Amino acid sequence: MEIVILITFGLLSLSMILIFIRLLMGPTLPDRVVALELLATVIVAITGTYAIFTDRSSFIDVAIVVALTAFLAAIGFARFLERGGPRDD
Amino acid sequence: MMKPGTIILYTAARFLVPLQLLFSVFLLLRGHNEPGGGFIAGLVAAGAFTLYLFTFGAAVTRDLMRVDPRNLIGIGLFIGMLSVFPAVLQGQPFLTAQWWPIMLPGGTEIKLSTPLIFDIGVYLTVVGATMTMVIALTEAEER
Amino acid sequence: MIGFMWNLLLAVTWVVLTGDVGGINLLFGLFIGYLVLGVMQRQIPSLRGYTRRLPRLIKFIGFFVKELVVANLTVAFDIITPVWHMKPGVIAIPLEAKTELEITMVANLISLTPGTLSLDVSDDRRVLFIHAMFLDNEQELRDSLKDLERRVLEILR
Amino acid sequence: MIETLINWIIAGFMLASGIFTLLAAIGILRLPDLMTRMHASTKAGALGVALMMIAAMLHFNDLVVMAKAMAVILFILMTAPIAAHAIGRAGYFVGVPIWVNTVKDELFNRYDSDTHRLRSGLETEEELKGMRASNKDKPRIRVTTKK
Amino acid sequence: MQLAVLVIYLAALLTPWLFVQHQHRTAYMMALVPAALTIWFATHIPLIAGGEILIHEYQWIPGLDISFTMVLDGLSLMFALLICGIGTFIALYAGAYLKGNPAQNRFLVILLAFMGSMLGLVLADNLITLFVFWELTSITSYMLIGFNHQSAEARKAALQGLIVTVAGGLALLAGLVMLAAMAGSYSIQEILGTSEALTEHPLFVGMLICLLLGAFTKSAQFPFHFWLPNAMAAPTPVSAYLHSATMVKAGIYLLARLQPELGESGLWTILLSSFGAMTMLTGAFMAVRSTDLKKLLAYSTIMALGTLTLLLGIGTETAMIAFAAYLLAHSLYKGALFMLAGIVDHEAGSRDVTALGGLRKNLPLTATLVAVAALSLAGIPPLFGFVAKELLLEAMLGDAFHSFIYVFVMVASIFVVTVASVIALRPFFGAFKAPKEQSKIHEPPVAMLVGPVVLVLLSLVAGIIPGTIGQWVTLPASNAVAGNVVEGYLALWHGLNLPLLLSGISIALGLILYKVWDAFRQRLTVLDPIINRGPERGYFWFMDAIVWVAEWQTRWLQNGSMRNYLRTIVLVFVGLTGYTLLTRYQLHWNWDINLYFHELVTVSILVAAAIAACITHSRLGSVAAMGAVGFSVALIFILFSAPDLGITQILVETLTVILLVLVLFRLPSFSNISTTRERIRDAVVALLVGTLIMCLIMITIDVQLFEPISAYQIENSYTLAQGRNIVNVILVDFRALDTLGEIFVLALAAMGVYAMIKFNPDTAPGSNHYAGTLILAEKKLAEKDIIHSLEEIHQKMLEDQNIIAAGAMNNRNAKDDDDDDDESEDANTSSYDNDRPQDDSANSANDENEKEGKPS
Amino acid sequence: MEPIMAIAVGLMYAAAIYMMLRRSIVKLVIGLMLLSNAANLLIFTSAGMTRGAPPLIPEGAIVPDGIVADPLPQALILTAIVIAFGVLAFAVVLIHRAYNILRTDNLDQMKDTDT
Amino acid sequence: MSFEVALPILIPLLTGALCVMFWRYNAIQRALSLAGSIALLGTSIWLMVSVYNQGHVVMHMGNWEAPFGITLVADMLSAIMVVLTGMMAVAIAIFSLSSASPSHERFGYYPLMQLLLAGVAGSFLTGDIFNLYVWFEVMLVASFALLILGGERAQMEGAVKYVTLNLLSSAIFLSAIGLLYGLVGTLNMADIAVKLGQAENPGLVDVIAVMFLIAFGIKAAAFPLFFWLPASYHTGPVAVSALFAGLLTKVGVYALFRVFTLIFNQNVDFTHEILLWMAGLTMLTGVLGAAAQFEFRRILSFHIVSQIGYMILGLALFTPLALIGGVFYIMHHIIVKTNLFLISGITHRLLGTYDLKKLGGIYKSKPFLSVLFLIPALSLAGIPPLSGFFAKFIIIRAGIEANAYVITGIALLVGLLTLYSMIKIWAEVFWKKLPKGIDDTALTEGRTSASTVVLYIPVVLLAICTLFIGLNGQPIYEFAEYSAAQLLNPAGYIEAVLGGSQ
Ligand code: NA
Ligand code: NA
Repeated sequence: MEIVILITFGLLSLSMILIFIRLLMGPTLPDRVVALELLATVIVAITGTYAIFTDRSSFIDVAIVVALTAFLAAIGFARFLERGGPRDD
Repeated sequence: MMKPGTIILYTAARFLVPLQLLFSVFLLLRGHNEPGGGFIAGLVAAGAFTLYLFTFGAAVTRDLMRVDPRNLIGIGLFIGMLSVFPAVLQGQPFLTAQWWPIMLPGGTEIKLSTPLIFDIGVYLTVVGATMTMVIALTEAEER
Repeated sequence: MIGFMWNLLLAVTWVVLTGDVGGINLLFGLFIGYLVLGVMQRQIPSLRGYTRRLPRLIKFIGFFVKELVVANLTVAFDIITPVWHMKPGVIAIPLEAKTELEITMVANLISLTPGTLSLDVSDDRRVLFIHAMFLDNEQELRDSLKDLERRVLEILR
Repeated sequence: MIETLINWIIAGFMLASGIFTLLAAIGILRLPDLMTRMHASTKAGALGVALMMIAAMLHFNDLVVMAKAMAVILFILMTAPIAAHAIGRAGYFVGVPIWVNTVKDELFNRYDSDTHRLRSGLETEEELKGMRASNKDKPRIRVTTKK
Repeated sequence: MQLAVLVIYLAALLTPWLFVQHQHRTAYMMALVPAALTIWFATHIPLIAGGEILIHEYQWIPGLDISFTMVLDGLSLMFALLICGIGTFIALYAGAYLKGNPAQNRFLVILLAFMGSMLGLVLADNLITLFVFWELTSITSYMLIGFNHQSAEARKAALQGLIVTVAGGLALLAGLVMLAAMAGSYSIQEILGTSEALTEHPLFVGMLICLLLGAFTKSAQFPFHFWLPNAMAAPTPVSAYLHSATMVKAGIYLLARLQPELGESGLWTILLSSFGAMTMLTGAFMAVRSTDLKKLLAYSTIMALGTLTLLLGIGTETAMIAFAAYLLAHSLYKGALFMLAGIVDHEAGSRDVTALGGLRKNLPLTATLVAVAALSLAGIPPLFGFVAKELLLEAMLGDAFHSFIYVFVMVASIFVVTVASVIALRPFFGAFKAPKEQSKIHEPPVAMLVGPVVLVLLSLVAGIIPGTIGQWVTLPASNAVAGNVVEGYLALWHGLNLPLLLSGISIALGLILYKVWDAFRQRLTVLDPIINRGPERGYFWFMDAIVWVAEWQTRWLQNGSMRNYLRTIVLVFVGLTGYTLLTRYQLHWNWDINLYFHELVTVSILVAAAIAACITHSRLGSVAAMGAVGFSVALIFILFSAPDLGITQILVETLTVILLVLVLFRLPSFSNISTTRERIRDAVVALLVGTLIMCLIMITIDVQLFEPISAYQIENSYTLAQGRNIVNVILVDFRALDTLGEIFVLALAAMGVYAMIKFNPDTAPGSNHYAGTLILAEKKLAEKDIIHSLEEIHQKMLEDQNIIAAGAMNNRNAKDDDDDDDESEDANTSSYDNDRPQDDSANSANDENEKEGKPS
Repeated sequence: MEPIMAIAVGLMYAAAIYMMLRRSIVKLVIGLMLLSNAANLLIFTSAGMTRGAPPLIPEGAIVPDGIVADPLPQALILTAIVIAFGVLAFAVVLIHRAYNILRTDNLDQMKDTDT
Repeated sequence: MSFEVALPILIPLLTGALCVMFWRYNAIQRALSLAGSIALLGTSIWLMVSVYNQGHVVMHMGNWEAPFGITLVADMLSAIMVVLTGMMAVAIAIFSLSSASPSHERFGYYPLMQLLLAGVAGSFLTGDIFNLYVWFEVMLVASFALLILGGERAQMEGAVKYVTLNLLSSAIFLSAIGLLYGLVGTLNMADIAVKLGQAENPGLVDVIAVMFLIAFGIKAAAFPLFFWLPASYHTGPVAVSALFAGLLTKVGVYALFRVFTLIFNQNVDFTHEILLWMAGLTMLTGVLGAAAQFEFRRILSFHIVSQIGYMILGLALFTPLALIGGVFYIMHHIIVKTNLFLISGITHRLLGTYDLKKLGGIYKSKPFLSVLFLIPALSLAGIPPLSGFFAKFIIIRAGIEANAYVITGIALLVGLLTLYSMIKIWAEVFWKKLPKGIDDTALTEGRTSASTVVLYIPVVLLAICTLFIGLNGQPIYEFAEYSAAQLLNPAGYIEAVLGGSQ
């Protein structure tokens, strides 16, 4: 079981790295925002894995909050774009 | 406010905001025992109102909140302060937690306590403070 | 909605009556309430069709999960293969959904289905613009989306 | 026995979750433009989380945890498309470049970048007239997409 | 005696009220106070002359050994009599002199305050109390010199006097503290009473120099004499009182007071003699080349002060007798002369002797008085000045060293005779010469004449009966200065001896010099360049240096560049902490690394995101990277058992990003203007901080000295605080006070933000002015420094991406005007100028210019 | 883990200081944000890091089972996060206002009150 | 139960909270602010009396015994500081009745002021190092908000620097707390003192001591960390400047006194040597900075820096007399400096500027104001018999008795330069003729308006305090002596806080 968990962690970590590369690369602001959004999603997944790993269900609570609120940043950025803020990407 | 016509966001906000608010109250009430508490709950609620703000604009959000967020700050701080003093009646130092178990009909016991009052104060202050800032900024921009 | 409220009310009554506040008991109360409502629904107009929606919902979830997995695999295949097979584009889908809730549900579910992404709804709410990854066979895609919409509306109406 | 089986199932869900998430990550890195990247992120990401939460449900085998995990799934499924919608829309309208091999753009000719209105194409003449009247000469930049 | 001082201060406080009703007559009423005190002190003469010492004890701050005890002995009595006696006449004089001047009441207040301070100074037994009064005389003197405060010249002179005397005063304070530390007491009586030999003490030299600096500056000894002539900017009563009779003698008083204790030391003798002689000579020389009556008198005062110091330096019993006599003589004739000079000035309209002449017809009494006083100044019998001068010359005839100085004394004596002749003869004899018409010049009111008359008479009487005066007044003072009963007496006639001969020679030579005075002065102009380079230049150099250093320091340190401030502080932090770490701690740590891949990835992303936030050229890219930083931090919290922290971090991060996005809407994009060198320099500074912090953490994780107190909280969280989330229990119960403060922080921040956004000085005009906010003039930036408007930046960006064709903006601008309120539709344009919030209207004018100036 | 964190936190401090030394006020604020994050992590690290043992008392128990992470630094960091949030929100709006009023984002042009 | 130790914090907090609640009603806020300030002064005096009788007054907040919860402790130093806070609160509250404009009031002037006081009082009374951080932040954010109130250009520029450099200080402070906790696992200062006393790594303790030194040095505006102060203090509303000038930097000084007498007293020859250098350079650079200025409040601001040097010098010399001097200096300086700023406010009211070159003629028209200026100004310059002289005298005496001649010499020189600055103000603002073209209607009009009279009340009261300390220094000296004795004997503090539990 532990090995599976570690593999999962590995996969998720790899995902984080790739997402992060996109975050850095851009090239446009929406690209970065999408990457950030996905990063939050991966964190939810990692939190879930971690809850299983440590057998502590309280970490699921963290996942709930992330799932419920992390997208706000994306909405904020979208709003910024739509209001026509200067994009220097 | 978003561009008019984004009914997807409108509807989503109308659904999500009550959900988030409900969840924030949940986080508030059980914070003493599980992850959560007044601050986290307050931020979640503030997030909810911010979503509403982004979707419908400042005026509508003010209407939704009913209380001016600046008043909310004052009320929150005041409630927070209220939890400081009851201990004095017992001759204990300030901030000593007071617990008042209340028996509900049916045998359930609800514990009202100064830490809970304090947490509620924290909650309201956080909501008030965050929304004061965000709404003010948005209004400055909307004008 | 009213149906669900009734169901919940019955469940809570059940909980109070039995005096056991556990989660299992609540679920059981919901179940019993559901059964009771199944009996009562013919008599009360506002409850009509309530119990029928549950099987539909379950069926829909099954359908949706299948779609989700299958389509995901399609996208996944394209992502991991070096050459792009996709033919992306933005298409307009006429909407049958009328209310805000319906439109939003449809749009969101379309977004969740791989290969399609709701971009916007026209100002008069008659057309949904979606970005699709695979426009090889446009008509087939339109049909499947209409099918999805139909299923959603079935649950909601 | 059953426990082992459940453990295998959990393991399967977890691995699947990891793989789907990784796919989303590869997708977001590899795919050529914003729209297609959002395809990858929204679905695969949501699916990854959902699978993981199912694994957690099975693992903890506890009603409260199940409810929480369900809530996570629900929230992710609700918020992901909304965020995608908002970003996608905004990205499209501010003219984020679109992949050269895009075959079709039905939105482009429906979108009046002068009036900033999105027509369905099904309006009657009267409606169109009314629209124009209400929005005459709004100054806007015409955004042309780079192909 | 405390009461005596207090009464004067009370009188000063009452003056403004009395003045409302009695105007200049208040001065006459006030003169009664010192007059009464003079009488009161005079009643003590027999007692003191009998060798008694009167001590009135009074506590002040016993913890600091400061007492208000006052002592009356021969020295202080003589001073007290002078202060109160001359003070009486000065008050009368001032009443008439400043009649009609609306500021007369203020003058009287300060004058009386000065009088009280001076009296306190000479009576105080405690070193610190003495110093208190010492400084008070400096301050009151400042106020008096600057009485004509609207003249820049007066202000400058006042400042000079103040700076010099206070600077000396501070040295004096140090000296007094050292003296007290050495002698073990702050009481002068006790210090004088101890048998301890202070000269052996290692601090002795330092102390002595400090004390002398104080005394020399106050008493205008060379090279600090320059302030005194400038102080003549003060009204004449002030010059007469402070700068001849009393205040300048404070330094002399102090030296005399300490003479019994310190006079033994060879250093004392050498320093006092040489500086005294130098001062004497300088004063005499400068006097002889002056033409202004008050300057003449001022320089001759310097000469007298030098003489007194010289006498103290000589330190023999004869010198002590001479000291007291000379001091009394000088006070009497100099006070009179100053008042008379004031009369001349007041009546004839000038103080320049070369501009005056033949006044004796209009001012016969004045002329007579001046003549008599000048005789005393010149040391001509039978005036008291002669007695004092004889004693002085006699005292000089001690040893070889003093014989050398004798030459100085002779030169000074000759010059003084010349000066006295100039004062007595020039304005009054010869052809009439004055700025005013002859008919308008007449004798002054009685009040102004009372003082000179009495003082001149006293000079005369004392000269005639020097023995009596000596017995009752000066010899007790000499006893006090010597510290024992001196053998000697005062007499007009000491027989034919060397002093008398020398006296005669000096008078003769002085008169000859008077004959050729004008030519002599002409010759002396050759020396002007040297004189101009005198010590006063040092003062100006010092003052300029302060301002120069101050400005240099401000340019260098407080130069307005926040980045410099930051860099300095950071470097100090690194330097000091790093130095401590390296020198006082043996660095050692173990690289016991135990971690999972996902943890490593998380940390790496954290660091990479932080670095990316730094190096990205895009603002929003930076913000997005900050988002990644926040999420990584949250993940670290989650992975290391802090779910509450994880949640909070994510929420806060989200809201922060939202705030940033809301705000960045308005801010310009990054411009890349740092040079590579700057960047490298800053990077090095930053890395130093990073390394330091890393070392610090490495050390603390390796060293855990004690069990954390949280063990108690973990144990009792549920049992005592009824909560299972220990972190929350700590927040709302164990450490609720922290949380209470924290919500107030949040509330305060929100209030601040609200005020910043909504409060706008333009919508509430005048409100800031009312509140006293510093309002700078609107700043005009150089054209090249103006950050171009956001729309330009935006357009440029769009152009770079070939999204819009260049020039599209112009069309837009043309149509901008009839934009209605539906701004929110603005999706892909930034019509910045139009939908800017109202509170920016402060700058709208600016923008208009900017827009107009832009080619379209 | 802690040594790696030490390096990471050190680098974050470096990044923060570097950003604060830039001319742009936006970068300044970003530097401040990095700094507050870094300080929180410093507390977290130097108090010792524990895996998988959140300081929660399970239902039914009166003390946590086994060793749990030190809750006190967590409470401190939570407080610090909130305070930093307030302060940084203020700072963010401050630079916004400062820019609006001064028309520059360049720190080197804000020297009027000093000279 | 010793409520008096918590009330000076809770009263302004409550007043502040109520003011926020009634933010729409200026009159209520005004009344609340005045009442709260008077109550603060009252309780602080109560506290002082208790401390005088009991030595230390302690309250374990939340009834958690000493190292586990947060303990509030008052020794004489704290009590003195709190009383001064109360005095300043009343003075500023009265001054504000006339000086605060309705728009400032509407935007939180009073609650910000009250919460600033709460932060200050909290810093003085807490016995917990992290709680000290929290109160610092309360104070800091309140001061941020007060500083920008008005939204002028100068305020924004000043605030950017003030905020940034203070946040840097907070970050260093917080880092030091984190490291300290990692080292000893406790936050209660008495407990820290006990445990560091047993620590085997004195070098490490020094490192952390230096970090605290720098963090507090920034707050206290010591050399070379003071830049934020002269850049910002003169930009805000004048009553705010006055309060800042009196109290804020003293909190940093207080923290230095507290930490370097209670906690870091093992390696005095190292830590206090650094303090000594810091003190000397602070005095010198501050006073030289002022010499170059021609703006009323900026001169005063630079002098704050310079005088901070004297206070730190008292700590650095670390003899009983020196500590007495430091405490005495703090007492004197708070009163005097606040008063000078208030007077600058009155002159601003009269002539509408702070620029010395544009001011003038006040001595002629307003002799009473001139006297009111001279009292604190000369006191600041250390002219006897005003409070500043005794403060300076004690320090100089301590310096000489400790054979620290160079630093004493600097202290004396700085005294001279301080006088120079004060005289510069006097000559330019009061003596000089009013320059042409300056509107002098407010200056020359015969009767003083009621609102201006209100401005005079606190100035007169503070001047009386200055005179009182000068003319009757013994009781004040005894307070300082009492507190110095306590500071030099940390065992008493530790015993009072930890009781039998150590
Ligand atoms: Na908290
Ligand atoms: Na440790």
